[in-house]
Amino acid sequence: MGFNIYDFSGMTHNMHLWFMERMSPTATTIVEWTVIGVSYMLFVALFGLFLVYAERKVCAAFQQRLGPMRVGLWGLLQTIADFVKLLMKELIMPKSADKFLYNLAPFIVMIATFLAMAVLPFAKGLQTLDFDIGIFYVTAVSSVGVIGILLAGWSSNNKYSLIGAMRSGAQILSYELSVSLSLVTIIILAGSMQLSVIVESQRDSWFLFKGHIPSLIAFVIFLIAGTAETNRGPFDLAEAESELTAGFHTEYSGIKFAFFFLAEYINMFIVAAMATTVFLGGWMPLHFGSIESFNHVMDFIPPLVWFFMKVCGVIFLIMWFKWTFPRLRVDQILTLEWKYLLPINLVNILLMCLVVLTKFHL
Amino acid sequence: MNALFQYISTVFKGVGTLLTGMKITGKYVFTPWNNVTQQYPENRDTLKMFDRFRGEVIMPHNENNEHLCTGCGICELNCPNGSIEIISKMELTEEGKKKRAIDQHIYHLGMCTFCNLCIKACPTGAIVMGQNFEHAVWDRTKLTKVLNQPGSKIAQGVKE
Amino acid sequence: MSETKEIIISSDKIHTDQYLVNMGPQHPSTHGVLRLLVRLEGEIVHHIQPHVGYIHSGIEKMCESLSYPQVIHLTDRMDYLSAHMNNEAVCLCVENALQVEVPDRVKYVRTIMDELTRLASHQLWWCVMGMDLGALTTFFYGLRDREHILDIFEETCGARMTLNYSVPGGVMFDIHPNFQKRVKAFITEFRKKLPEYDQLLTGNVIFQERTNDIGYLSLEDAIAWGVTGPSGRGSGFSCDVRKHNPYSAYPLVQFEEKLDTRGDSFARYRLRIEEMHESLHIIEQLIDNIPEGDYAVKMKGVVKLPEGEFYQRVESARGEFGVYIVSDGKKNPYRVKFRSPGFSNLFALNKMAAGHKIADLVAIMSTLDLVIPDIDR
Amino acid sequence: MTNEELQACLTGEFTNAEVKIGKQYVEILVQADELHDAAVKLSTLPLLSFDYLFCLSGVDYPEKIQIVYHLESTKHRHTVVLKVNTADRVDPVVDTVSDVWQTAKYHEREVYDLLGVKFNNHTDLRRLFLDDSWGFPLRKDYKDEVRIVER
Repeated sequence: MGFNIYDFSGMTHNMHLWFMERMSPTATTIVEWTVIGVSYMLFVALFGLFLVYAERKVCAAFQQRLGPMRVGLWGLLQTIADFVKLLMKELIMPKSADKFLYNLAPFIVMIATFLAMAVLPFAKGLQTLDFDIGIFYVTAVSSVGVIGILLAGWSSNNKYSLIGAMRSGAQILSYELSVSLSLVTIIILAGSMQLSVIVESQRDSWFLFKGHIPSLIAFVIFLIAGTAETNRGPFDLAEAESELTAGFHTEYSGIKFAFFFLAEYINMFIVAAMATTVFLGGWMPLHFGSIESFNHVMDFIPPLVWFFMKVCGVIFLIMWFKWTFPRLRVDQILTLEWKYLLPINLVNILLMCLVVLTKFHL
Repeated sequence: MNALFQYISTVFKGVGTLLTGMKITGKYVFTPWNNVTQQYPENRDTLKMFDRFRGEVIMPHNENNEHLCTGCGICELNCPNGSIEIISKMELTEEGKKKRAIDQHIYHLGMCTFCNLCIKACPTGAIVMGQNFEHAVWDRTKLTKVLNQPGSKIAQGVKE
Repeated sequence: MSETKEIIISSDKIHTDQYLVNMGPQHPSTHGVLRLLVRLEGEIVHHIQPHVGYIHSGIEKMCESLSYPQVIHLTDRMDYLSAHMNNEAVCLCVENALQVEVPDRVKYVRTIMDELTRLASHQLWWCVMGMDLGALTTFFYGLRDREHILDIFEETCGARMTLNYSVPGGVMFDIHPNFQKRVKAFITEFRKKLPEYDQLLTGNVIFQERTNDIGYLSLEDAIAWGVTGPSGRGSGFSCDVRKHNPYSAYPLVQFEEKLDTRGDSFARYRLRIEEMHESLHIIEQLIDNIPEGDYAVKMKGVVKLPEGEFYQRVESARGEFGVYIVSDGKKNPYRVKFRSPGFSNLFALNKMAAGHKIADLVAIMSTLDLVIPDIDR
Repeated sequence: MTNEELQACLTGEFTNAEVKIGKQYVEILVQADELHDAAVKLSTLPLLSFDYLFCLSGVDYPEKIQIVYHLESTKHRHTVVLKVNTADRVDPVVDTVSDVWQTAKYHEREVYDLLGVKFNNHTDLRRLFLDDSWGFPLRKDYKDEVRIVER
């Protein structure tokens, strides 16, 4: 089928042709949907497990501990064991909960993450949907998840959950703005919202370097706001353990809890992947202008590896934030957004426009 | 203009303090050989408690199955929680005199607070604190121990 | 504070209801089985009613049927983080009643142990404070350093927390031969680690925002509510028993009673950090000069106090700890009352936290450094 | 003030009270009906200004229940022990001092809980540690066959 680790577009095209030869167009579409859906689910499950394991190990390293060491070699099977445990646990429903919404909430959160993942370019040709409004789409669907969190908090009929959900709502709605605006900065630079185009235009140099200081500021703001959007520390007000026990998912158990848990980690992956795609050149290898030999060595590393290396780097950074900083208070989190990130962002967009107008970036 | 200056300096100062914090945690994350975790059941062989560690009350016996306990009951009196019970018996000495001796030195580990008062009070040094700290058992009746071994007797020359 | 007021005004127009939330008895930040009945309006705390007694163990009643040496081991279990100060309080009370003069060595050893206990307690407080504010890593750094002190305790006293080291007339054992070496090694080590505490948490802009001007307690309120220890000194209440009613070797050492008049969470936090420096300073003065001599005076087998009432105050890690013994001349006390610092400190919480947000309530509670068995006894 | 000065001063101020120097502190025993006035006087007189109540305990004696207030002045750094006896041991009643020293509010609740002393005018006199069905455990005649094991 023409498997090429550097370019998947040929392979996917051939697969499509192969199906078309044997089936009707409708059947082909259905089969392709199924294949893509199953592979995404597998990816979410496996990468989610990996992230949970990684977080525990990284957090342990920050705290001078070893982390899970008992189940499997270096505790590698720990998260799988935990997942099995969560699967087998009883699903407890609070007596006075709103049953329909209570059951619906985890799925909404999960669906939002799946939707956002659809446009991520993993490697050349390995992208399910290549919209010309890719970035817009991601910012739009990633904020759907907050509905799930609000529903979860409200339907649990628990005061802690409700406070957590309300905090989460206020927080995500505000930080959505910063995420979008910092992405706008790069859209100005790239001239397109299509993710594949954005990646392609970083062939010679990443936008982080290309856009000079404005894109560096945009990157930092994107990281902060992205961390806030994923409800992770230091912005984990929604599930602030020391204040609200577990926040919006206090009343959830078993696999429904696992959904929230997994969604949080996959959201972190999405933020990291967006940061990678938009600022760090996506699956493009690291190139330095004139050092040909170095660039050749870098080209040799497959794009998938590049992509995941960068993603893991960003995720490590996000974890570093979480395991260093104390949590912000709810009014401070809004102060940070409206008094600091937003004005800086707006000024930054102006700066970026100047950079683009003077063709400083070329 | 002054306000703008202040604003910018607030931002930079804030970011600076955050980076200082990240430097500290970063220092530790990249030096994993400084980790402090001890892998407990695996390090049993090398794990040594301090010699004064108060793990449980034990009554040492010598190779002839002899101990130093006279059965005087001072430890029982000194115990604040009633975790020691002395059952004494009357024995005939070689001279034909009746003498009190220990029959059973019962020790309820489950009630013990390891306060060391019994050890301190013991006039003959018959009981000491042991180093064992793995006391978990499945059945709480196993926490009640008889400290003098069956068939043991008091060592020669120990007086009350 | 200004934001707080605005929200209250606007919600008056909307007619929102206040609601009650039970924080505890099982709650991650109450550090034990404390229950706070909090009346909230949105996120704003309006009133806090602490409910205590979930771990009430009747220690005062139990003491009435125990002899004086036996009473001491129960005091370990009240404020388990300042176990040695509690032990010492009872011992000093008994010694004063019997007019026993303990050897200088005992005074030195007791004082060093006091300060080590205070350090261990403040380290645990620091890491829990960080954890309550969401910085979980501080928890492990604090415990890591505390472990060294617990090792010193274990080597000399045989236990890590429930020391039961002081006995009437002296201490249970002489100090271990390694004691001085270990303590000095710890001081050198910890002097390097303390600046890290500041860099990681104290200076952090988020932490500053979370604690500055939060949980204000005025000097008058601190005195009226009997808030002592670093919490009281944070409001400018000069209440250090070590200074005002010195005992053991405290008259012999140079140290400062740190005061802060700001009365907010950060003042209480800063004072505890500074107390750690002071404790290191006190230990440094004593550790090389421990006089030779007996580690205990010979006491009678049965300790009997003369008829009368005896009171002893010591400075525990949380504040002023007092023992009030009423004796009728028998070997058991007629009545023992423990004045625990946490009890008075807790009930000033409403004064401090009303009007702030839930997150601040947690932070304020952390700066009070509550130990629940100390409150409930 | 030294204990002797304090004793002289207190004897002058409190005519109905019994003032003596105890083993450590000056002790002043007031009549139950004069307790509140005495407390106000102790805390407000500039020469005395006992503003810090550091210990409040109840002691069950065979005939009476005695409430003991340990007071300190943060200004003058002198200490006094204020005592009051209840008239009745079975149903003891004294006035509250929680309006003078706020911390007494909860200390009095503790005494009420453990010794059954009722404090007049107390704003919130409920049991503190135990639930309502308990007796008063710190009384000497308290019997609990289940929880107290006599040896």
